[in-house]
Amino acid sequence: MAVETESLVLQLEGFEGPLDLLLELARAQKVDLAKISILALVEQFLAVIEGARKIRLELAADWLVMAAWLTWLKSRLLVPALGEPEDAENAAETLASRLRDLQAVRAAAAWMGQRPQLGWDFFHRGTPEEFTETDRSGLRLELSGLLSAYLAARRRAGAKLQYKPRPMVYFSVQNALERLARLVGSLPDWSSLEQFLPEGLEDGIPRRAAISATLIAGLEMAKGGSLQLRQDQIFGPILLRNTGESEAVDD
Amino acid sequence: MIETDQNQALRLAEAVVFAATQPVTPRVLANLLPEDADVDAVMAALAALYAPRGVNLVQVAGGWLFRTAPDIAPALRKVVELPRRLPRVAMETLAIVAYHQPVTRTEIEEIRGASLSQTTLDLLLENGLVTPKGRRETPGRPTLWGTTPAFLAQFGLNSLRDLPRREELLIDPSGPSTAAAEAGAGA
Amino acid sequence: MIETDQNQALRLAEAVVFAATQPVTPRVLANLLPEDADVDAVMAALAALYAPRGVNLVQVAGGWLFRTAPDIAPALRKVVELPRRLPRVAMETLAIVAYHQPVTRTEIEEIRGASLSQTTLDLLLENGLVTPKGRRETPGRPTLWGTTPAFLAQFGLNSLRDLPRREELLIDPSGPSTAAAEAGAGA
Repeated sequence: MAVETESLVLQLEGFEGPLDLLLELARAQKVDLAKISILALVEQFLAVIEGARKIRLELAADWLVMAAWLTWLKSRLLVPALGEPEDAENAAETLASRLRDLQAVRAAAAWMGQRPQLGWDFFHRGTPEEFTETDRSGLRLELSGLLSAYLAARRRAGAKLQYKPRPMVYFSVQNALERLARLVGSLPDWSSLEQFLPEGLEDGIPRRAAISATLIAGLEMAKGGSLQLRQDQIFGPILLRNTGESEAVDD
Repeated sequence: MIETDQNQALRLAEAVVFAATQPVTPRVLANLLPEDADVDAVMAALAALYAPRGVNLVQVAGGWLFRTAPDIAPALRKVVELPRRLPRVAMETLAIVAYHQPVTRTEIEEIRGASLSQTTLDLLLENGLVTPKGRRETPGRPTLWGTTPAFLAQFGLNSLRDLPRREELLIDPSGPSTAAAEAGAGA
Repeated sequence: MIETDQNQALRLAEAVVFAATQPVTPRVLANLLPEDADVDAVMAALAALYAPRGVNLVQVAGGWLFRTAPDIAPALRKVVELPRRLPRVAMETLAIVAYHQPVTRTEIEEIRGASLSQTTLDLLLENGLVTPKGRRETPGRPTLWGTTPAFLAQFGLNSLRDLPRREELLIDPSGPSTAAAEAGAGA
């Protein structure tokens, strides 16, 4: 008996799960799974599990879950009055259906196993020839790509500008003061303000900035008394001269 | 003259199928052969020509392919490197995918009543026999699995319809012991 | 009977040469074929059998293999066009040339805020997308660059006026990109 249970345990390990064992037990009963006795099958399964548990307690959970469910099914099959009779019938049919599914899979696997197989019963050509050439000389360009590249370039350059502001290149009041002080002494008479502008000025903002800086510098020097300014008419040329020089001339 | 044209069509068809790594579809053949050629007739003639030879023309996975004649296999196995045969678990899993595709891993496990090991899945993927076929739009969005053209080529099937129907499989004229032996042969 | 043996030897040889991944050497053939078979004679007969066919048996690198008949090969040749994409740097440079032409290399570098490699310029020149458009009459007389008719064709444009205007692209009026655009426009 002990030897028999030992072999049962060994047998259990040879199965891929409770369903596998159930199918094997069912096959031992009948070829046609539709005609097997579910009750007999359940009793056989529970007997195997019981035998196995005597030897070893640590049975895998799925075996025990199946055993518990089959115990329930057995009780319903033996004493239908315990519950709705359909319950037991449905459960028995579910089990039979699952066994048929597994049986079909086994048969399909066996059918496939008997088919001539590639690499064993027949071989394909070992050295296929490749006649497809790849021409990578063309370009794939899209307008959207061109535009997004342009935006990316501008955005990157713009981001750099944020960190490195354009240097001030305008002629400052300080520059104008130095230049006026240096130049005004050499001019004998009233001279146009524009004559004191630095050379090579760009038109537009740089030139206008230089004019206003020179004017402010002139006003500052006039306030100090070293320079005189005059404008004969609105929007007319602004004239300036050295105070000391003119006094000397006037005197 | 007609004789020559027919022969040239045969030569073209034979060359393209010989060179190919994949089954050559009727569409590819129709593009290649002269416009007035009857593809089916050409291929039937070619198949007849090669039937007695050591290399045969067969229809597999929806196309035409040359392969060695089955009776020669034992001699070839001595000189050609052999792949490992699929173990029983892999064979059963493959059968479930073939019959129930698209199918989730959980469904495969339910049908077999046992969990699907990574080794088995890896083996089937490595051999290019199964492939993901999208996901099921249920909670968890599980991957769906299906078979590939390589699966058809492996077993010399022209399409999945060439698999025996489930009902045919369940009719088992032999005894249970024979059935068990057959299941074992697949291992 | 001799006829049958000879035919079976041909079938074996044909199958092994077909299935092999390398040219099949006389030694392998000698192992495979019946002991009394004359390998040279079998292969000569097989080569003669295949000579008029779309696939020929040829001797290469000390072994036998099947190869598509030379007159058929051109018919099987198929060219697949796989156009390249321009690298990002080249695309940006091209865009700047398109929008700022005629433009010097230094100006391109200023607008991109990065130096322009000769490789990039060569790539655009090789593909006929940009071309020199004279020189600027400033010290050093730098080359001016502009786009070509091929550039228009490549992007499906009728003329440069079909490009979206810069103001339409640079929509942020206060952002640094506009300042950069003005600086670029002044250059």
